Amino acid sequence: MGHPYIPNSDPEIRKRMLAAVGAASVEEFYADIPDAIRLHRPLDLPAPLRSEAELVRHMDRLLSRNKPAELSFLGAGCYQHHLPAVVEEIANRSEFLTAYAGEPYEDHGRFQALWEYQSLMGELLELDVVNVPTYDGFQAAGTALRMAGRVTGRRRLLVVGPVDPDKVSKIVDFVRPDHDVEVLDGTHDGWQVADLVVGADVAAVYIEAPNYHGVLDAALPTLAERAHAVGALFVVGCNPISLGAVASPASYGADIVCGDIQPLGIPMSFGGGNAGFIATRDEERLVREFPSRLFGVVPTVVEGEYGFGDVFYDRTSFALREEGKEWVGTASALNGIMAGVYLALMGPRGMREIGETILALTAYARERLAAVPSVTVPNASSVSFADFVVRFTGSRTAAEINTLLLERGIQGGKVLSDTDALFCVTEVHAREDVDRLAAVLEEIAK
Amino acid sequence: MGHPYIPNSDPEIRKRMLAAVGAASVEEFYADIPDAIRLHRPLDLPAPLRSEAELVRHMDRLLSRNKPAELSFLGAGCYQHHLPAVVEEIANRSEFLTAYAGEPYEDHGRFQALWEYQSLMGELLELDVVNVPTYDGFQAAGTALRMAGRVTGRRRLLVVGPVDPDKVSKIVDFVRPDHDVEVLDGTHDGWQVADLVVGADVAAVYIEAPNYHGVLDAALPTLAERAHAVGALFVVGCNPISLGAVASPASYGADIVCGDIQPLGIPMSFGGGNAGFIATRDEERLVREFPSRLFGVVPTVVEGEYGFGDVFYDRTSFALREEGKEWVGTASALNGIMAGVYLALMGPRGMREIGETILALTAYARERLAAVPSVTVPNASSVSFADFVVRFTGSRTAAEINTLLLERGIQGGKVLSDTDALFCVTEVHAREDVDRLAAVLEEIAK
Amino acid sequence: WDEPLIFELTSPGERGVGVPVTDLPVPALPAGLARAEAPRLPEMSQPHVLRHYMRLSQETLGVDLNVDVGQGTCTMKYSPKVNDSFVRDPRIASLHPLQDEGTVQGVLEILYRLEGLLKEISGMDRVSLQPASGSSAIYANVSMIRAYHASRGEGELRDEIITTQFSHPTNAAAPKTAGYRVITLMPDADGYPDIEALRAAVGPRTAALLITNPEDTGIFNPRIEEFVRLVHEVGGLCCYDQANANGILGITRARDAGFDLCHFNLHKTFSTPHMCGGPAAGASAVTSALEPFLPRPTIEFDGSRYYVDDDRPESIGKIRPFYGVVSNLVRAYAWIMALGAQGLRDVAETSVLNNNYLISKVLEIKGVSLPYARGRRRVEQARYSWEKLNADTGIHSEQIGYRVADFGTHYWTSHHPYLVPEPMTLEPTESYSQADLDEYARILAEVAREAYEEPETVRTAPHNGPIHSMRDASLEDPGTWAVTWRAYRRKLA
Amino acid sequence: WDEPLIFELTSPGERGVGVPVTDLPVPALPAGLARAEAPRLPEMSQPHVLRHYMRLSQETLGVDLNVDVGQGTCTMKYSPKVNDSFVRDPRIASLHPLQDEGTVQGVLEILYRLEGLLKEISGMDRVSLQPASGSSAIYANVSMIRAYHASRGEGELRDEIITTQFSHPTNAAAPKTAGYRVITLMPDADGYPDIEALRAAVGPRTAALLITNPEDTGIFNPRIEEFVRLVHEVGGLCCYDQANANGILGITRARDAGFDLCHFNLHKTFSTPHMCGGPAAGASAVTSALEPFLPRPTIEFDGSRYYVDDDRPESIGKIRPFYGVVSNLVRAYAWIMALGAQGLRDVAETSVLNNNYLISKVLEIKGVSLPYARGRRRVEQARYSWEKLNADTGIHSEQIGYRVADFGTHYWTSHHPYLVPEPMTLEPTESYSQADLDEYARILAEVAREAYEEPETVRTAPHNGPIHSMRDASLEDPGTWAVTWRAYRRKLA
Repeated sequence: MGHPYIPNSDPEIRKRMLAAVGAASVEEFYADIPDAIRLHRPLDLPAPLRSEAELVRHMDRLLSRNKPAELSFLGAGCYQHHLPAVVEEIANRSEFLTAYAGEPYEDHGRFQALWEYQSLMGELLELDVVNVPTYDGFQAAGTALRMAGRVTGRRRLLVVGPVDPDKVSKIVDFVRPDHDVEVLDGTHDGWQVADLVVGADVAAVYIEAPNYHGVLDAALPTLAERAHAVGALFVVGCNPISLGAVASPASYGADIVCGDIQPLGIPMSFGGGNAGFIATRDEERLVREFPSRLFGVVPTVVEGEYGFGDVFYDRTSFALREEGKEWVGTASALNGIMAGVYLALMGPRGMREIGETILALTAYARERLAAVPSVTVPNASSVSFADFVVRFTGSRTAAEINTLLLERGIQGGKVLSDTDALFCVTEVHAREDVDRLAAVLEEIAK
Repeated sequence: MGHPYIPNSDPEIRKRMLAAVGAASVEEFYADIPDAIRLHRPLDLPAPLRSEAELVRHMDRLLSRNKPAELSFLGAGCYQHHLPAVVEEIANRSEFLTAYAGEPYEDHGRFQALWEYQSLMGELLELDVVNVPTYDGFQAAGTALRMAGRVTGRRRLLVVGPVDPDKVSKIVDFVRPDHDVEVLDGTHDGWQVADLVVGADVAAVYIEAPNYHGVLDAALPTLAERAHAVGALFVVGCNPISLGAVASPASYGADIVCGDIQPLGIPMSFGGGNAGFIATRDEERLVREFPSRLFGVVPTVVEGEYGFGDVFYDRTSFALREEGKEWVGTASALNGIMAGVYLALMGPRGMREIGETILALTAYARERLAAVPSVTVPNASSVSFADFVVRFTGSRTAAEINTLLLERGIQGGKVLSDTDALFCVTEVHAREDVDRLAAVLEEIAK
Repeated sequence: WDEPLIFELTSPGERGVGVPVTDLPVPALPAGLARAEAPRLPEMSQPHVLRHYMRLSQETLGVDLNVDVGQGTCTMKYSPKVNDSFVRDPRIASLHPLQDEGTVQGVLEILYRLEGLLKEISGMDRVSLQPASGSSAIYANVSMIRAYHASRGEGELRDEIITTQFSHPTNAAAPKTAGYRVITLMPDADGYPDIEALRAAVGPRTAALLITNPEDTGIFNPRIEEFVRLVHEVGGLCCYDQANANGILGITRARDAGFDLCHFNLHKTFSTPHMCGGPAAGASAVTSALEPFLPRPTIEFDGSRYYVDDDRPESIGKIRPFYGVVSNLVRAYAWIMALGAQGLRDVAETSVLNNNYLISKVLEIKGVSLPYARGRRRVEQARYSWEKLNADTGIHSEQIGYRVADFGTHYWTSHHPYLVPEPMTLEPTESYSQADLDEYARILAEVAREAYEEPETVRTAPHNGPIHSMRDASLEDPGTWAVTWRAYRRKLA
Repeated sequence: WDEPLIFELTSPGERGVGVPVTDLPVPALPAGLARAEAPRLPEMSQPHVLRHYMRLSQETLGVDLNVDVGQGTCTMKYSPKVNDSFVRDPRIASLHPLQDEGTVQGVLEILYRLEGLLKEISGMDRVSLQPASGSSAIYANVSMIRAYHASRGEGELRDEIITTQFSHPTNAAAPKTAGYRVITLMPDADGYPDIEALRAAVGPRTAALLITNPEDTGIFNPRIEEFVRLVHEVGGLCCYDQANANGILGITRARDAGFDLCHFNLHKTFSTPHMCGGPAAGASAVTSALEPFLPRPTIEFDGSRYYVDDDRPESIGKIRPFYGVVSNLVRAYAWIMALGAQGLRDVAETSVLNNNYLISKVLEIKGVSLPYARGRRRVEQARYSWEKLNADTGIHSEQIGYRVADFGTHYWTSHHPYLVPEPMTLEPTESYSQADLDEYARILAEVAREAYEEPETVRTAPHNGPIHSMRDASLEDPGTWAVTWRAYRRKLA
């Protein structure tokens, strides 16, 4: 009897098919594999869970040891947002879930959905070129900077912090062969973005809006001017869910905008939901440096009908192998479709409302927590979006505070140091949730 | 701004449409509703949860007060079985979920899926006519008995117990205008099915296999003969998931077979998953008494192509209003499609295996519990399927035992009386689950 | 897709899902009770079963895919996807109805609160959520009417139930099934229920009036209060079929017009999806005079805990196992909570606006008319007639329907009672936009044009469907009808 | 469907979902940082957004719907639906990666156990599950190779990476991106990687060999041990691209052939769905010599508790945020657990049986051939050539592909490297039955017949698709390409 996943695994069926191809046994097909490298024993794996019921039972036992937080203030690159049910519904459509790399004719729907994603992001970002999603925001930043390097032919990259140290690690590993990275971070030494001097050897200045600590730096437009003054590109990482209320980086001069679309309707999945975007103006010098696929709209032979295909396919490693820009392959297309559905559902008004709601709630949370004894909130004069730093000035460390919070049913922010933690609020939080956090901190932050 | 569910609820859009129809306001459309019966105030309902995030939060708060049992021995008409993921996938397909009563041409898939359900059930039941599902097993029993009454023109119905008292209540209410129901139940008085005498005024004998207490009565074939001897119909309610291992009622003489398909891959949903089937041989006198829709296969003008439509439509109340048999309307079609997918997945081998697994596990459970002090298992000499009665002979009542079980993480069976409870095991239980129950009962059944 | 029948896909040796097998001994069954031969189900691997049903699903036209205004009388509206998520949650889907009450407080609270919402929406005093559908709710109402009169010693006497011809068929069929004599009032010349006929019909034998309002013509009976009064005067009860409540939510209520009982179809008015024809969900609402007879159990609240009250000696008993179609009750609750009072009123007003807008568009089409109540507005649906087009071209409404399907939408051709010639019933509800309605009217206009200019195109439709014209007659003949593959192989293969 | 672009569906005043709004004050943003104008997204009600994407989904051909053997090189197999259910469970979907370790023991255990399974399947000592895809895993492997040589003071010296022409493109592109000089070995006359070319290429500058085996031709390199030996002899590392591992699971392992690193595509071999082109998931497996350089963090077990080890000073750092594409890791784990050792071997054997069966069927078709390694069996895929058919009829492989789509299936026309003329690559995997393969071969045979007998039918394909032939040239011209609606309106509207 066959395995449910393998139609032809029944011995009788296999016998019949072997006869049809004139083979005595499957061993014949492996004739090219030398005996010396054959595995002459069964793999040492756990006994299979052959019935679906047993598999579910096994998995349920494992999953029961995971506890999604009831009230959590974690962000730091992976955000809790409400996930509209329609996004889930579309993402779970068997056709989208199991399609791969079909051609524009039989996969017209997939091409259209991804082109529409590009277009919807284009409206949000106010840019004409947006890629089919790359792996994640880390990769998007790394690729955006290499693109800038290829455009300018320069070696030096300035990364203006605070930026997630993990992201810096990825960037440094990724750009290493072509670039030296200088990270400027005023978190501890009082250095200000407005102080930055950009040298003429700089390929690109990278900064985030909001930055890793949630701050929307007032010097962003100034920085764009300084970069442009020396012919460097201005590369901005941003959180796309802020852009209904916050200005698009393109509007203050960004040449390349990148980031992560996970906030746009994609589940956190223990950090598995991230996916990256890169966007530029529609200039050939920029477009030709994209390693990713870019879908374009094409008229067909029938008036008023749209087809879709790859723009400038010959840039890619599919066409050119090592002469392509970086590489292209399976990336994060479905996350792009999901983000597209999300933006279509939200519309202009929804994006504005959610941006404003988060801005307002972040401001409230910072104010409310700053009022707790033994708690301060750095960057008090700046505006923050979602993430913000909380400093514990009492005798308990940030890690100890988190443990005490957890005992009270609250998952605290990401611990940054003994004193600091990165908290985050979004539209899933009600004002009462912040009040509850503040009340508990009043009790435990000592 | 409109509500997300109501495209035309935006005031500007409404103004535009009112203009197009030449109406000053929507009040014009209500001109036929007298002022005296108009509601001159807003409905007194809770404030709406206008954002999906708030709705989810509200519902989550309610749902968090439900706790699916970790280990439960409840059955009694609603059964826990493993639900294959493919069944869920198909049931959740937007097309099937939101289709209704389209015509055979544009809803070809729906007609085919339901005809295939009828056919797959037909193979299981060994009968040629199976209806599009009716509401539930209660309704199926009521309708089957009225069908038998219409066929025979007789008034008396014998219901041979034990039958779920709730089902008896439904049957009695439903057949009241045409039939007198006599319930014969040997549970307490030692009366045996084999003792039954069927009079010549009897329209039908109704019995279940397995019965409410899980017993497969050895006298079933004998009873069929006695009913037939006086021209009565033999109507059998059965649990379809038993039929890979247990004989089909048709094979021992049933004229009408009915029951509930909830065990075939349909979630319990707090008792919302029930759906009924009725099946007969392909005899016109039986077919014309079905009130339900019966889909049939039809050749089209193209050779080898199948179409589907209603068999003998003019029987129904759609066609004949009060002259139809009972009534027809929205019933439980999607549950039928789900049961069809379930049977297709299980195949002949899966159905036999699950039947045997449950028979074996029920026998084991009865034996294991009978060995616990202060516990006995009635009907010891009979074979049971899934359900079985457990009797507590110590000082604690069945209800008290259940409370103690619950404290230990086990949901006990349905309490039937001070001493008796109806327990149930299926393929979702492992032998160790039964052992755990026995061990706990050893501790608490005193 | 040209998808074969599932039995044609069998491949011996394949299987679709593994089942837990046990090494415990299988007990021997009594003589004749062991299955001799395994059921002849197809043998298919899991991806093959999936592919088959995936393709069938794509050959099915759900509300989510088309402008579904042609299922007139059926109130096809958008079922919010978020509500499905609650139902699929194991905290609903995996609950057993007999679990300890302490472990199901959430679902009991939802049922209790939903009853409260429907009480306010109907004005009634109690609501049972147990009926499986609208028809089942009508039957429950008739059972309660029977029990009510019996409790007053008039059970034998009152053996007649009055309904109107344009009321839904179950208003005639259910009382008949319950043993009543059914008196049907024909519409007057304007299509309104005939009050003179009612005067003639009422009397000491009248158990109740069962009436739909607005009827499927979209016409609201303006004399409804008088109807109720006439029946009450002879001691009968009045029972309101509110399957067409969508256009009057928050506008007028069953209680305000004096009814004693009413029912809602939660799968119509309250948005639960239609699922290819159920499971649906019904609600029976009654005044306190009828409360003792409600199906048992009821859900009650003692101020701190929700509980089940099954001790109701005058109850008509069970209508459905356990508590009704709980999944749909959860959906209906969530839908009402997302809308509130203003939202429900928006639903009503938008659906009548959409209907009257569509009427104005459809009546521009050659060959179509709107019989009865000329010059009056409709509420939320309208029954049109292609009588003129038929007279001019010989094309029937049913054929137009087949052709409409070629354009990716459809209309239903069951228009009981068959009083309006060449009928077409459209009910746009609140779920469709102006552009949707324009598109639908455009399709009808195009098909009407074809009927006049190239009638063969319509006559030979469908052209774009998965199958071609069927030879229907075989379904009426016992020698050829085939309800199952077994029968098909025997008779036709 | 003839579904418009989403921007054409806008209806001002509609909205798709409500958002929580707050009465808290919105802070003023710095100059230039407030959005001046709302983004010009479409305004659509919820049912309209849903309908649009539903229709697009039906215009997409997933594995679940067709006999998907034509995506050669991509190992299209059945992704069990039950595995999706684990991923959608909030106990995976709603976990934040920075939650307290005590609250995520289950997922950490799954990751730990999956690493263990892949260690046994590859024979390697450690596995990182962080790479987002196969290409990302190759890049991680190259990064580790770089770090390894650097740690031995040979970072500058070893600046060459060798690969073969039939290895996947990323085996060339990723080392190039990492700063290496790439040497590509061309196949010998029989299509096997040329060992003489390798001998000529290796030397003190050799950092590593990156090689796919079997290659996309379906040919297994029988001298693979010697390849590894030659590279090891000069101090280079050997890195195995196991994207085509499906046919050799349990048959031979990377470690057994002497490799130092390898990677798997979990979305190919281990069944996670392809999702229109990702998210995928990759796994990088290494011997203990490379372990210090693995991406951080690793998941460890102290005998009672699973924990995250981020203190890895020699690590190449992060490849992806957090822990990789966890949802796919969960799916891959469940898939392996459902199969076990025997099941994986069944996968391998069935997929090679299916492939060789399909070869025998396809080679019966006029005009097709199977270049290279004549008379040898293939492993799990085969690259065919329509060269003769093209010579006879002028029809190209790409056109055949368009026509095949009219029959409800397809094949991919990207066959890098473009060495085989008029290529077609088929990979049937274990998910298809004999009947499926027969059907696919029948479709190819029919299209080949058309190419010979009625070539216009093929040349003008597709005929049954949602759209007609596109004018492709506009995509190569900066003046007409339009990556977004903004660009389209500006350039083409």
